[in-house]
Amino acid sequence: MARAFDTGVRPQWCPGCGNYGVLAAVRGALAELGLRREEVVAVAGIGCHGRVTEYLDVNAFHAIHGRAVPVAEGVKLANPKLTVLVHTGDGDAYAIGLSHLLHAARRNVGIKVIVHNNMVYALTTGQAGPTTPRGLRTRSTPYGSVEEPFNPLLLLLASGATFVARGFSDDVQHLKELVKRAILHKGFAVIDVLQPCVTFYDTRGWIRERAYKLEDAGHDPRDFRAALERSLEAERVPLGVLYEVEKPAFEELALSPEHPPPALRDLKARLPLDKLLARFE
Amino acid sequence: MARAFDTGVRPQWCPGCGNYGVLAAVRGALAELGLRREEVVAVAGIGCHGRVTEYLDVNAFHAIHGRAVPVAEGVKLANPKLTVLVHTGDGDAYAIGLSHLLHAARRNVGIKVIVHNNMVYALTTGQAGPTTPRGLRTRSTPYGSVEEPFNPLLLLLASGATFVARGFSDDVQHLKELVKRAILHKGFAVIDVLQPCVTFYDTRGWIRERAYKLEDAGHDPRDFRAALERSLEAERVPLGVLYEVEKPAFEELALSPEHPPPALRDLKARLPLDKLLARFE
Amino acid sequence: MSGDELAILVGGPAGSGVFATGTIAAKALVYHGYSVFATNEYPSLIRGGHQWFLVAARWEGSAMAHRRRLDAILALDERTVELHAGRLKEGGFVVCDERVAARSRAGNVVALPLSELVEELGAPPVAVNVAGLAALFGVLGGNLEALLAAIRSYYRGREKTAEVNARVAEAGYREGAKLSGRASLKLRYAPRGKRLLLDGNSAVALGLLAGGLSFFAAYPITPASPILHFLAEVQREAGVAVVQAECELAAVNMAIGAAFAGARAAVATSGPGFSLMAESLGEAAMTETPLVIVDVQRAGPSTGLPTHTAQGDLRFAIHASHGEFPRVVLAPGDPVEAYELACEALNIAWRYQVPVILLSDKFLGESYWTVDRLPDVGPEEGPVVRGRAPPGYARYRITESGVSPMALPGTEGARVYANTNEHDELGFLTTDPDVVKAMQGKRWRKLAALKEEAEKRGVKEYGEGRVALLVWGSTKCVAMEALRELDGVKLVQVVWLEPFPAEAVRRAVGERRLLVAENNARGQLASLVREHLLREPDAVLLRYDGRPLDPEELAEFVKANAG
Amino acid sequence: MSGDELAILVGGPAGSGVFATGTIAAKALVYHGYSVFATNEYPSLIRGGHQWFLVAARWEGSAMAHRRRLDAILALDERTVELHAGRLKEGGFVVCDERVAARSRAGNVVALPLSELVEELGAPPVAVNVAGLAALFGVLGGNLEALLAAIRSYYRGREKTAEVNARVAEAGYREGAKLSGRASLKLRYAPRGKRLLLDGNSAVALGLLAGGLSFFAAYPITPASPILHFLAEVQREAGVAVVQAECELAAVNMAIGAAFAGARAAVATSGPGFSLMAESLGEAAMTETPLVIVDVQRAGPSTGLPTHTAQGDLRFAIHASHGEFPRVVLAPGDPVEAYELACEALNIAWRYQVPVILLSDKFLGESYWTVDRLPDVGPEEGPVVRGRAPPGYARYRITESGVSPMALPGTEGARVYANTNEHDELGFLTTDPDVVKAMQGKRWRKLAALKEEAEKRGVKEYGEGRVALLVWGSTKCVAMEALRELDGVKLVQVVWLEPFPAEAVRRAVGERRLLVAENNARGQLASLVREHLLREPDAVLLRYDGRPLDPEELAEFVKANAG
Ligand SMILES: Cc1ncc(C[n+]2csc(CCOP(=O)(O)OP(=O)(O)O)c2C)c(N)n1
Ligand SMILES: Cc1ncc(C[n+]2csc(CCOP(=O)(O)OP(=O)(O)O)c2C)c(N)n1
Ligand code: SF4
Ligand code: SF4
Ligand SMILES: [Mg+2]
Ligand SMILES: [Mg+2]
Repeated sequence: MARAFDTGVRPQWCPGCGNYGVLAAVRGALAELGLRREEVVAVAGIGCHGRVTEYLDVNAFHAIHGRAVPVAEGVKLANPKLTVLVHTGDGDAYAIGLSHLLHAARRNVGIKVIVHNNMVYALTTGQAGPTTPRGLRTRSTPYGSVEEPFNPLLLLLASGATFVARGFSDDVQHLKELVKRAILHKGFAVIDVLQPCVTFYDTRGWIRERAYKLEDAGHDPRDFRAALERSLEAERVPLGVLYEVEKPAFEELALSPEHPPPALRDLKARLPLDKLLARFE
Repeated sequence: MARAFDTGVRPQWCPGCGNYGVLAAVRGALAELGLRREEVVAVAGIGCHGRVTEYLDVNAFHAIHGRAVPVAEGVKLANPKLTVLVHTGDGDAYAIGLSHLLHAARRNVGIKVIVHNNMVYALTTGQAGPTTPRGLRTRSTPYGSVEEPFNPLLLLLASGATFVARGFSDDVQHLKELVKRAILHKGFAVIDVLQPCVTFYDTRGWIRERAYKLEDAGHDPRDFRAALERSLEAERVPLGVLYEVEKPAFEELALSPEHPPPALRDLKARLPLDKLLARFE
Repeated sequence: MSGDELAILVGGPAGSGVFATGTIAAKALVYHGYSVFATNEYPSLIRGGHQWFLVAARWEGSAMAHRRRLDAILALDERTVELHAGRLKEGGFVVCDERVAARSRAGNVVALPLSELVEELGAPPVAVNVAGLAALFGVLGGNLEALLAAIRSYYRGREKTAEVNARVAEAGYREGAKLSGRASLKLRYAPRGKRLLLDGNSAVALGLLAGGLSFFAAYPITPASPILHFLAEVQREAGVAVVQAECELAAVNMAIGAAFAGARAAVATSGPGFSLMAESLGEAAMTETPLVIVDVQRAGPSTGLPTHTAQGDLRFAIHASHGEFPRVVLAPGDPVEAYELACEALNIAWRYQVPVILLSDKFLGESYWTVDRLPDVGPEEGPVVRGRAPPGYARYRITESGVSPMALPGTEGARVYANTNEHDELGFLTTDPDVVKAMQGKRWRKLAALKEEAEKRGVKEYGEGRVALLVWGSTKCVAMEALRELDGVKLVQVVWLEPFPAEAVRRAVGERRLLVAENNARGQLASLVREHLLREPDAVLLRYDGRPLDPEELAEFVKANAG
Repeated sequence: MSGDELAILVGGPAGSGVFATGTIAAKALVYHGYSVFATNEYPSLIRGGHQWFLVAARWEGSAMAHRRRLDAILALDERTVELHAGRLKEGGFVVCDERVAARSRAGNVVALPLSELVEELGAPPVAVNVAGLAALFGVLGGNLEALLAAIRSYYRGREKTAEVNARVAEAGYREGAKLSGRASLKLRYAPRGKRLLLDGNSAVALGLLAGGLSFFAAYPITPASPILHFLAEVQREAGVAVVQAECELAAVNMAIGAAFAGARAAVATSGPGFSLMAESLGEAAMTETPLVIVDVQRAGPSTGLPTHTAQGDLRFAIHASHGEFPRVVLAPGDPVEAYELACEALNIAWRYQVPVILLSDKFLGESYWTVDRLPDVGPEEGPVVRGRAPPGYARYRITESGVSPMALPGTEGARVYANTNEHDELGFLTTDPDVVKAMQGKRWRKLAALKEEAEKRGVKEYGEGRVALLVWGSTKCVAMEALRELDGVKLVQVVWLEPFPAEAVRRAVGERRLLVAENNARGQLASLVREHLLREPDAVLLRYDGRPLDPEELAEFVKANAG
């Protein structure tokens, strides 16, 4: 597994960065699911997280900031056979790209979104973001942030997402299992991964002290209200699948079953032009 | 009250349109609060709802589609003395402008957002939108919509909004009271107004059958979990204030108290340039 | 004037069926054997506000655009009489219900008991419009069967409505026929077989389908929404995935993702949506993902006049997005070109892996022309790799043409890596100045080939004369119509706007006086002439009040500036 | 060469303090009495990847840009030696730690026990950089006090760090001084009083403040974020509201709302963010809301090279947004102009109620220049109505100048109604063609006055000669530096790019040969020359690999094309 899904490019994250753990977990998950690199597409946003596409040896699209989700939706709708991962950050997904994320969740498009949530804008050298806690001093908030952060789990649950989980980059094994479950889930899945940025906002200790596993706590991920409760916990940090429900995926509903998916259409197939033109006669 | 806040322009909505009720409620609320047109700004999005600025006699900014909320945030931050209303639609607020709405809620900027939620894109002649129920046939969904709609109340509660209410354009008196409460609330307030579009999706009967008042049901708007519960009701339609909590408004926290607000600064006040330049010496 | 040429206007408030009536009139005239042009104007309102639909028909040759003068008006309210009666020719007349007539003061009004008649037949009050239209056809001595066929065609799938309206039409026609002496012209009738009455938006949609469109994403916007509506309607027959996105940023990024995965993808929007797509245009270009963006221009700036026409986005289309990259901007001038170029746009996008912008406008998109036959065009796949990739496959292989074979995700042996960061041949991020230059060079080499295509096919010439009239987009139709009144004028239409076919334009114009006419305020084509031909046009006619140029004003302009 | 001119490079991996060391070196040289220019290059990575900082100093005259050849290198790793040692002049040398030296093969290396020394002093290992810099100053015979002052200035507010570094510097300096024989030049020392070392980004921020900035919104983006950081830092002293928005669309719309309410508002971004603002640019224009957008250009297209420089957004800035409206595009060429024009941008925006785009770039924004004094500029309010409005006040009153007095919400007697729909004088929506034309006319009339200003102040001329070298933006500095090696060249800088001062450029260039140099691939200024002067430049030098032009290559280009 060590060398699986490795492009051979040496990762250039800071030593200790949580992104290493996320990368390892995803590689492990893909390997354990027996996926081949050809059948996987990773779409990444812009940020330290986005570098994943340089290292993870699957097909990849390094998109512009905030638009990884709609790009991934397009990929999935064009060819539903592909496993489509999104690597995005708290800035990428919860600030500039928030609307896309929530709409994809609502539609239940079968993409798997991994949010590298380091609670800070890292690549741009450390500004506050939508999950930065109140009071944190950053380059854009030298007097301490005065904004209330989002509760991304609650927001995602509220959006209609059919699979909502939280991972921690420190616990690679656990995160790997979450990624596997997300991939196996039909429809939209999102994992908010606590991914400490050791350079701009090191939350490792804080999280380690408070983290616990939902599996160990007897949480039933089919229970939406229980999931809401877990997402509201302030003192402890639940890890695991908060919520999972099976519903038809958007690609099943939106694509016509009589035709091959858009990416696999035969261009030589004749268009029924006469029929289409009848209405203009 | 009848002629208060009237520009004199005759509204051009379809006969029976819910927008008439919203307009009447807002006029009534402003009048009963004793506000003068000069101290109020209405910012509107693009849609049938957006026409409000033609009829409501207060200062107004008819913005581009989806951006009424940030424009309003700018107005409020520049001059917190102004009462700032946003008139937006389900497409304007929950589709193209969703991210702005939720971020404004999170920040608790003291703007009052009135969503004319007719569950359809009306001005563009009837397409499905983010609150259109599954199965509805529209010009963009001739085979019936296959998307799950948002639950906007749940989403707004999840965003951190400090005041979340629902109104119904049919019940002008009740809506008027909600608008008054929203204006009196410190910080961000949002009212999702059920505003039937009689031309493209007439929901009047459906809502009338199911609506009830939260005030009559013993609901405690200070109870966040109770608010979540109410937002999840599927069979009945709660009207009233779901949730209200007092927190400092963003404009109180973000603006420096030693200076007049941005819009009221005296341009002749001298900039401490020497002090600012010291760091470059 | 014996029925060889005519212009009819239907007017009334939004919601009174002006659009339906006008379309039926247009169809009926096609069935008579006329060449028909039809256009309309409506406010950005669902109810209220004045709305009109104009049908111009010609027995010989093609009806290409509207005319100022009218032969007949069907007035569904007094406002229509007020606003348009002044445009009637000698002998022209207004048809309307008695109640409308009672409140109007115009002369030459044919007042008929239309609402009474509708009531008697038990039809809904709105059917007054069809009653009036039928009466108008009666006065003009038209063919009732052709009119009924048009009604049935318009209400296809709604048989009940069709029959009610047919009954109303028969009654209305009888009423009108009693007064046929009033008309100074008589409709001709000699059907010419199957012909289409096609609007520019449908033509674009059909052209995209002909080009192999398999994925379409859009966000509703006037006047581009009809493309979405049409494609949504035919999605099953045509096998195209149609997604309504949450905004234009989502729509275009979905299309980019779909194209990356191998779908022939396009989006359609109007100015405000196109503005929102600016960043993603560069994303498509940098990742070399084939993409077609249709911009059905409307009058700006900003929200502007959402239901009115303009050609104001040309320079923006050429320069949109930060940084620099090759792109193609095409502008069809009529529905046949719209069909052809929409198909071609997809082919170019896939042949060169560049974004292609198709500039239409409200006037082209929502007007109708008689079309005998659509050209025989179809999809070319371009350099796509499926199945198994050659060893050492690199998505951004540096090639002489600048185009690199494009493997689709799923291709055995290929890691397809698209990157908006500057990248090397494999797609990996780079900042190495030599690699950057090589990649820029690779991308720019496509422009050379594109320029050649533009020079070859980017300019069309019509007629001959001492004066050259240069136009682009839908102004072509207005110019064709104006040309009937002009001698010694050569019409030159620029179809490829970027890369600009400077040599072809120079050749076409030669030493002639150069006149330019555009539907915008700054003279954007004129500015391209300056930039690329280093020549100042001799005169420029601009119109920017949301209305298309009139053939009449264009003819006057040409006459006044023929030198 | 006796210390009149020198160029030093500090290089190392990201995270090793290259930026700090370089800035200290630059400051120290200013304190010596030199005119200094400093610039840097870094990858879009927080750790890893090579990074360098170059300081060029000149005793007489001004250091305006980088030079290819170096006098000394401070190498914090082997990579630095590998990449840059080839650029050393005869007698130039590399200073580095013994461990680095042991792994390098370059000649002329001054290997010192820097890390040992740092360890002995109990300083953190990263302090090797300051030790090395001090050693370098020692070798060059610099003034230790000046160096220590620079260290203390850099670490102001962090006194502990400052003291540790000062101690390290003293020790390093002593080590270096022992080897002062190695250097073929000796630093001069004669302090010239208080001078600033100013980067373009700070200059823009200060200029905005000087222009009365009271509201600033931004979304972080390289290389524009420093403007946000600086304004956030000084928000309380300067009394400016600073908001980090959720994206650029939000930022620009907040600024528009704030300006509508009466705040002097601006946003700053780079290409990708500017692309996202395209639609809102038209919103500001249509509502006639004063707005300043700063675009600190970086190398595109798309994500491109986020930490590298380019002048690739010029045409985009001129044409961004659908539809047409007057706007102003200004491009400063150095920090003094950046300060002046940022202030002026706000004044123009408020004088004419138009959007103003200020085009900076990574090279200007993140390089440093010695500045003696900032020009005395300040805010002008423009036609703003406060307190009480005159009777019959109309926000969009049609005036001769096209500018209408702007009442702020809250003004007694005024209903201020801004509308992105086309509107009448009161702001109410209209589609009436006459009103539309009148409003377009009103807006365009502003352009006439703006054009006059552009012609008067939009072009700067330096030197005299048979050849004209035309540049815009930061290329000016490179050209000034190149000019030292050239005779008979007149430098012409276009500062106002839109409206384009065609007559002023024509006059400045006259009959001279016309050479154009730009930091982009398509020659965008050259295309403006074609469009507005109907003249083909005689030669164009373009660079588009993410690096600024070198003075040397520019000088060669001019010599080769002087004709
Ligand atoms: C349109 C646009 N705006 C801004 C940027 C600059 N930018 C790059 S990464 C980033 C934020 C990254 O934050 P996050 O998504 O949390 O990623 P992280 O670096 O923390 O992994 C920003 C603002 C950009 N590339 N594009
Ligand atoms: C950027 C942009 N995209 C699309 C449009 C077209 N448009 C105008 S109104 C509207 C939707 C309106 O829906 P909603 O907000 O629900 O308003 P309603 O008409 O129902 O009140 C759209 C898509 C636009 N004006 N701008
Ligand atoms: S800056 Fe933070 S997120 Fe980025 S690589 Fe370093 S530790 Fe990781
Ligand atoms: S279309 Fe619907 S929302 Fe618009 S005015 Fe008519 S009823 Fe109201
Ligand atoms: Mg982050
Ligand atoms: Mg709606």
